[in-house]
Amino acid sequence: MFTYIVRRLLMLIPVLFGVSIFIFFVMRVVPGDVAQTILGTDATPAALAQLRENFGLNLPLYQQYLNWIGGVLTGDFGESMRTGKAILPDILTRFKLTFELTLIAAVISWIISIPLGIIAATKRNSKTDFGLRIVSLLGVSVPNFALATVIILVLSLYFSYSPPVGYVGFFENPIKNLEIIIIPAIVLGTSMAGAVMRMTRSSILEILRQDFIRTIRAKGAKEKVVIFQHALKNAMIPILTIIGLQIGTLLGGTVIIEQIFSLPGLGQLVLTAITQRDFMVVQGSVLFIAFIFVMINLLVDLLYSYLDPRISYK
Amino acid sequence: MENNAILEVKDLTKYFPQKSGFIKKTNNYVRAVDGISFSIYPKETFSLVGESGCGKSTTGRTILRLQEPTSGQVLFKGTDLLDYNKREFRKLRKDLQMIFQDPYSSLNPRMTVRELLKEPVLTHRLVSKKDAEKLVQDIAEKVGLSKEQLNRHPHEFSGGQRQRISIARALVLNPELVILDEAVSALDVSIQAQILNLLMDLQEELELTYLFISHDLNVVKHVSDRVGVMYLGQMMEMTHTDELYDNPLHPYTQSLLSAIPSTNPFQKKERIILKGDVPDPANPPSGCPFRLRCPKAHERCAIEKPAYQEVKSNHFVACHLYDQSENPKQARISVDPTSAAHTTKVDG
Amino acid sequence: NDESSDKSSEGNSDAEQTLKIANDQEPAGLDPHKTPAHSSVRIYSKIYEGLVTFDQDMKLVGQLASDWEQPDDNTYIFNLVEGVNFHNGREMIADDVKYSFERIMDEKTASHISSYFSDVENIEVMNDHQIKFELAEPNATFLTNLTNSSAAIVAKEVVEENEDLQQVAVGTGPFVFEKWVPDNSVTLVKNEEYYVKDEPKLDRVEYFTMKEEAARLSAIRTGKIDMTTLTSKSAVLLDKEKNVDIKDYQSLEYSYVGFNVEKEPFNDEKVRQALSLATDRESIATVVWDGKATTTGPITPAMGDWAIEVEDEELYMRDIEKAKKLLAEAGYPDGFSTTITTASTYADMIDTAQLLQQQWAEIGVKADIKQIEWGEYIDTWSNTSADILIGRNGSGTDPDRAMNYFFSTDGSANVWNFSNADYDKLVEEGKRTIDQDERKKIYDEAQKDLIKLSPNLLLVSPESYVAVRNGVKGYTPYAHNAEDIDQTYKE
Amino acid sequence: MKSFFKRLKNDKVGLVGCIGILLVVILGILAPSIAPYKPEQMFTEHIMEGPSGKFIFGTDEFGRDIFSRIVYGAKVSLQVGVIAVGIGSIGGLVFGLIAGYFQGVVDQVIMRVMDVLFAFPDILLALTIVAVLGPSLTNTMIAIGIVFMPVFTRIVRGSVISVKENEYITNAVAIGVSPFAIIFRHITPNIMAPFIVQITLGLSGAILTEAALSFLGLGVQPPNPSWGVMLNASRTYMEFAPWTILFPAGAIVFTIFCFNLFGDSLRDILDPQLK
Amino acid sequence: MASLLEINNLSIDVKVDKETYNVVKNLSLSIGKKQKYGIVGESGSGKSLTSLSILQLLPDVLNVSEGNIVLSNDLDLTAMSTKEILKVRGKEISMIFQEPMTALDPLFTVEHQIKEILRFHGKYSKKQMDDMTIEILDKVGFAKPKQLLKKYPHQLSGGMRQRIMIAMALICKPKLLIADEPTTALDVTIQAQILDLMKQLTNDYDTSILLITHDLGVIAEICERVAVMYAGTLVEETTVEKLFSNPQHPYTKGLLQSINSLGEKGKRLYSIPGNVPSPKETNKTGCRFASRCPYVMDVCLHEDPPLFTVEDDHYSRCFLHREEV
Ligand SMILES: Nc1ncnc2c1ncn2[C@@H]1O[C@H](COP(=O)(O)OP(=O)(O)OP(=O)(O)O)[C@@H](O)[C@H]1O
Ligand SMILES: Nc1ncnc2c1ncn2[C@@H]1O[C@H](COP(=O)(O)OP(=O)(O)OP(=O)(O)O)[C@@H](O)[C@H]1O
Ligand SMILES: [Mg+2]
Ligand SMILES: [Mg+2]
Repeated sequence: MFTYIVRRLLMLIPVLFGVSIFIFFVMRVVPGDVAQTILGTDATPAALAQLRENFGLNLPLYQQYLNWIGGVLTGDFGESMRTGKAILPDILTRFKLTFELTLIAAVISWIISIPLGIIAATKRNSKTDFGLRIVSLLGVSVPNFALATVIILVLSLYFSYSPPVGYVGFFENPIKNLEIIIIPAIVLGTSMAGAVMRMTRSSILEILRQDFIRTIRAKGAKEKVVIFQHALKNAMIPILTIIGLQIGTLLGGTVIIEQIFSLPGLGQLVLTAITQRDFMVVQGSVLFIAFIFVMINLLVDLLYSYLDPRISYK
Repeated sequence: MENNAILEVKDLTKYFPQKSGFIKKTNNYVRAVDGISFSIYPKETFSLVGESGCGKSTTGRTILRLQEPTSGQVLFKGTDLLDYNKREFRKLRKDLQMIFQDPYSSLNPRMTVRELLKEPVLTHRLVSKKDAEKLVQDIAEKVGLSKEQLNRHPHEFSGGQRQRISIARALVLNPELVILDEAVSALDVSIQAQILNLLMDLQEELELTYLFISHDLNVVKHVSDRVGVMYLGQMMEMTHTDELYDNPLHPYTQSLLSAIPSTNPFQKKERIILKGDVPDPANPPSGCPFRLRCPKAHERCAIEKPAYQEVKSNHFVACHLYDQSENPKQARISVDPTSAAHTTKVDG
Repeated sequence: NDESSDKSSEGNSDAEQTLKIANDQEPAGLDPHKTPAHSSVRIYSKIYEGLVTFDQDMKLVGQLASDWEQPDDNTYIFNLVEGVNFHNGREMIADDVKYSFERIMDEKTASHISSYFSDVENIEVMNDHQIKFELAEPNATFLTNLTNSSAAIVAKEVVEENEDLQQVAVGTGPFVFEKWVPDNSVTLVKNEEYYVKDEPKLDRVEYFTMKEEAARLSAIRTGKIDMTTLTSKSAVLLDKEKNVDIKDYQSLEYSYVGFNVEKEPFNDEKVRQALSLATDRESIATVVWDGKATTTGPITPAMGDWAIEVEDEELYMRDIEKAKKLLAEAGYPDGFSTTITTASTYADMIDTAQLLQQQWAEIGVKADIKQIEWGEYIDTWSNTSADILIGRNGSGTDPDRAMNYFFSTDGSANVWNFSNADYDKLVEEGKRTIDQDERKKIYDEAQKDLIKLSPNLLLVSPESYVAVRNGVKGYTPYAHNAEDIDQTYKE
Repeated sequence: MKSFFKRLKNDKVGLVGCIGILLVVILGILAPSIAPYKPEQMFTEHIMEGPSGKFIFGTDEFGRDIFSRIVYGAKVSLQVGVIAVGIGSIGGLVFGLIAGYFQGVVDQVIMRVMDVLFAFPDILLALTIVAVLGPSLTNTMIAIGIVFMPVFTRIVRGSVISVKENEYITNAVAIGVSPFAIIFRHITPNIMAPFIVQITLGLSGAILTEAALSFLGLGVQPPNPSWGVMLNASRTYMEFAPWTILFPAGAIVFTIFCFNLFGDSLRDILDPQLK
Repeated sequence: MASLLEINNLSIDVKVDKETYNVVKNLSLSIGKKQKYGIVGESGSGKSLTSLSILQLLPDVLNVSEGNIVLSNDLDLTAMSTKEILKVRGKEISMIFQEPMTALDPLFTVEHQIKEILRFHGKYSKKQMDDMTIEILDKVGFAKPKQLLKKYPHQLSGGMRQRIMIAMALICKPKLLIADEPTTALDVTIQAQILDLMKQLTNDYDTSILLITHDLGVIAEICERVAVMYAGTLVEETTVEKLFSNPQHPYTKGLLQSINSLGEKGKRLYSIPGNVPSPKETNKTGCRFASRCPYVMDVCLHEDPPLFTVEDDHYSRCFLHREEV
């Protein structure tokens, strides 16, 4: 197992290397010109050319790549072409927010979805089940931007409330920070919950008819124990997969929610950088996000084997 | 005789890494099969008996490379099975079949019996798709499954019925060698009789060879030509069936035979109830694996592992009691007269 | 600290005056010489100052220059205000002015406004508080160009220390840069040593980036912010709100349809005119801008006298028959098929495109709409790779920009392949004519010419809206300086 | 197959879902005859009017009939959903099965490639694909499909890993069944439950992603309607013209709901133990 | 002997494709205190289902359509609420299942699965639980129980799993132990050990045993009374001695003949001709064994045979006895 982890971590090297090459060339394939985007309509061709030169965009591609990756290897992700801000520190600060948002949203979604999924499974085809399925489907099929907008609207119109403006980090002012985070987290949480609930319901159903469940019942276990200890744990693998995916996606940034709630997260960074063709920022953040994904996936794989002793990695 | 064996197992071992903790570091190995050798000759039935957990199933699985062996050789008609590549071996599987111990988990819950039985036929292209149906119905009838049951799924059957499906699934291929892992243990006597008859008929008809893994010594006695007795991953005794039942040498075999339940409620017999349990195969005892439970154990058993040797013609045993090497110590040991075992004569 | 900021957020603290402004865009960077983005300008224009500026009536007044004289058409001598300090405490002197303009004109800087000062031949420091600019030719735009926020005076040592000014800002303006939380807020604090008496009134200004209109709307409603820009649609919603005032003003922007005039069929003037005739500008104003927009020529009405009346322009009066006739004359009696390209980022552009598609269909022009993402749009714009492009421009503060810059053959923003020798001559003359009345005549004519030539169809100029909480006083937006908060305070 | 329909007929819930889907499909196909107006037709005198006899779902900011736009939009949205999810799920199924079954190097390679794909901002991926293949709705759907692939792959692989541990897989190996057949005959049917759930989840995801990509000009081009685009465009009008958002949202929810009902009963029907 | 468990007129129905079949029909039997009661019968005859119905563990598609099951003369198990039956399960009555491979939760250690029962049915200190667990594992024949505790089911052999099951069933010293083929997966030495253990248990804790098996040897070994089932019906019921010495029902006779023919290599074994009837066939009236019965008569095809008392304490469901009685 230990060697497995080491090997997986070593796999990071080719993966990140692949990502770096991929993203580097993608940025060159997609049409668009960072200089023009920055300088707008007023710039002379000379100024544009100069700016491109300043960014090193006139160098041969391999050279550009080597310059960039060389920097990355020494921990220097470069600076944003547009704002001149150092990229890595910016990514890390934003990641803190994104991470917090993800975590809270995930917890909210689990609190909602896993119990509901279980209830739906145990009351299969009853009215309760049906009702819960509708609710979960609403969660899945109502786009979260619509939900977010409705919440903002209702809160401001009927409760004269809107979340505080101006982001503060958790360690600066935890209360204000939570006040800022909580509504977007709820929105994200509910939309995640739908998927987790459905997955929970279906895999619990699958487990509940296994033979060993009967053994546990025969031992005199309360339904609670049967469900929460045994069925849930056994059903956890597909649930975990979906949770891992959701968390992975969220950690990559949630553009729309961040935008609606004016949160300085990773998603905003990447989106702006893409539309502005801020090559360096896009490259840096994609590399970073890829790193996070690989780590999340590793974690999920390790959790698989932690949950299921039959799964072991060599 | 050696060279015309259909299956020759040489020094087969299978160790399972044993893991502990969250990091699951391999800290030890379960010696499920620990260097056993035997041969099976065409058209014979060779039985493996032994305590639960002694490695019978693992032996069977390793022979078929359902688990890769740790070391050793498995020669099928003179060629080492381990030399085949995966594709070739898949073809060969038609001739090497196995019936699994557990009929509950070994059938795909989402296939109907018909699909389950058709699958091997079509996989090995025995007959055309059209003719497959007939073949399936034939075999189903032979194992006692009715036609309408073919459309059912495994969970709708009782344990015995499922076992019959498993048997049909293996036999439909007309294999040369069949490994039957507790194939009839789950069956009631009447069906068991029916299946055993079927197995014997098929053996005759198709010249099958069986490796019969069982702990039902009555059945073993009935079907086998030769029997090997395993204990803790090792072969303890091996000989012809009659010889074994009439003249068991190894104390373990003796206790096994004494434990056969009789079907006559009026005649309760004395038996050797062994103390203790099969030792942990991850930490086998020193010397003889059986010594901790052996009524006849002595000092030497703890120090030295008994050699597996032919003490009589075609009668192999691994016990210091029958050591024929010129170790003078051994001579002093004879059958313990206080032992509850009856009818054990030791001839030298 | 927390307490005081919380209080001020409710707007009832006498101790500290904090104005919270929400904007829809994140600043791109703070270097005035390098960043034209409006989202940046509104911030750095509070930190930096230039030599001259406009007053509310669009009259030139001094800022860092107390006054100036013009010994001849090509020479300007500025006297600098004395006792002005940069935010780092050093006094601002003529050397800084020279340095700043040299930086702008230095190719290496790649400044977007370097072309504004291409006529400048020499800058000479007379003494610490006097500086002379010598131009190669007379240039009527010189002074107005100086009012551009990007023509800011920066401190050399700050540039040298930080390589550029994107992340730092040390100017002479009323507010001092405090911090920038990316994608969230920029905070400025009062320049205690500001040389203009009693200004600014506010202690702090916080700019929040709130891209989502709904979020800005909700924040202004609940008073979490004091001021924000809004679209006309949201502005209507706030009419009922007691605590919020809506301030509107005619913007300097206008929407347009640009043609690649080298490509068939748009190389034919008649086709372009036909399309102009088929265009219902009123309806665009109504549908896209809720009626809060006026039809415009190349110079928007917000530029006051410079703009001509366009209502009576022949090509602005919708006439399907005439349009068809023109098309037929151009050889397209049955119309033609084409593609309208527009940026997906801006709803108004897409809406405009959809309306035009319907309107033009009436003369047989079948247009597909192709919306593209912003980065690609900019690329398409600069490479003229679309046949028809829909967009929005700012007409600047001097008519030269609107006329010369976008449409003369060498105009650096003329991406339309448009070239007309007479027109070129006219706008060049306009640039070189110092006399204002003379100049107006020239531009009147040029505008009429341009409308006739129709390299672009100029559509409408929308109004802009600022929503302001009641307690905010001393704030009036006007087109060329919509965010002037020097006099603003909170009750 | 016959018993499949028979069982579907018995499963009321699934039947409702199935009928709902058919309804939407028919709506999409027969749009020209069902919709009272052309989707791009503007009634400039009727801008932003609420539901009425003339416009049963009201009108949008151009005075276009929302009902007609929803009817026409059905086709685009369904297309996007089905094609994108089709690509994503089939790709994911194949790669997930291979990765989960063979494990080892193959698994590592496939999963790491998926990690790379997954780590890629979907917008960027879509932009790239459109840049390479040219802009069109189909290419956008391909892009969405590729974006979805890693998700399906992970889910499938996760289930395969646990299904693989079953004795019946060993049994099939012993029979000599080829890995290919084991994967398709034994493993695939046993991982259908999470897979079908993910498909139904993916459908709504795809319809909404199309809207997000339209935002970048990568989806359906105006004035053609799709539900996602309608929803997105009307977001700002929520307060004073709620019908502009309510009906497209309703259409999406309805469709997804029907797909889900159908998916659930499909899963149950495929499960012999629930007969 | 006072009866501990009484099954009265039990019928179990299964619904397949909207049709209802009777898989157990009008089964009655009574198990006395400290009694060791055996059920033998053809595979698929409903033995397991009968045992499952005692603790309300039948799968959803199956349900008790008739009859009741009474514990200690006053507790109607079939009528109990879910909450009430929980107290019976594992404590009063415990169960060993037929399928050792899938009957254990694959994700929990042996230790957890055993101790769990203790937690369900009482308050024990950690130490007590440890001791009890070790003790019971020792009793079911594990030499080094400590090492077993941390193992997962997949690491154990079939027999080992079965013994874990037995240990779980015995740890609470139940009044009745239902053992569904408890030793099928075990080798004879362990089987002997287990059977020994069961006997010991009935002595030590007054536990009754309901043993389901097809191994008549096992029945002969430990049971006092025995019921023979065929295709969902009870065909013969009596003491073990009488059954073996004087089998009455043609099916029982066939069974006994089958075992007695075991032994000689190569010799064909006796097996009852024909096959177990399919549910469809059993749904008709008439004796369910009729299709395979060597003594079949007309009446057997048209009428359900009642249970005849053949001699004292010996019952058989066959029309052959009608004339005799
Ligand atoms: N996959 C595995 N991982 C670790 N240990 C295993 C594995 N499979 C079997 N073992 C161990 O190997 C030993 C032999 O097991 P095997 O199943 O071969 O026994 P057996 O002789 O067939 O027993 P039984 O008669 O109970 O089926 C046991 O100790 C078991 O715990
Ligand atoms: N879930 C089910 N659905 C339909 N029929 C079932 C189901 N479970 C069992 N049956 C049927 O009920 C009958 C009795 O099954 P049961 O498991 O009680 O047999 P058994 O006597 O225990 O047999 P064995 O000795 O083989 O275990 C069988 O014919 C079987 O096919
Ligand atoms: Mg085994
Ligand atoms: Mg059974």
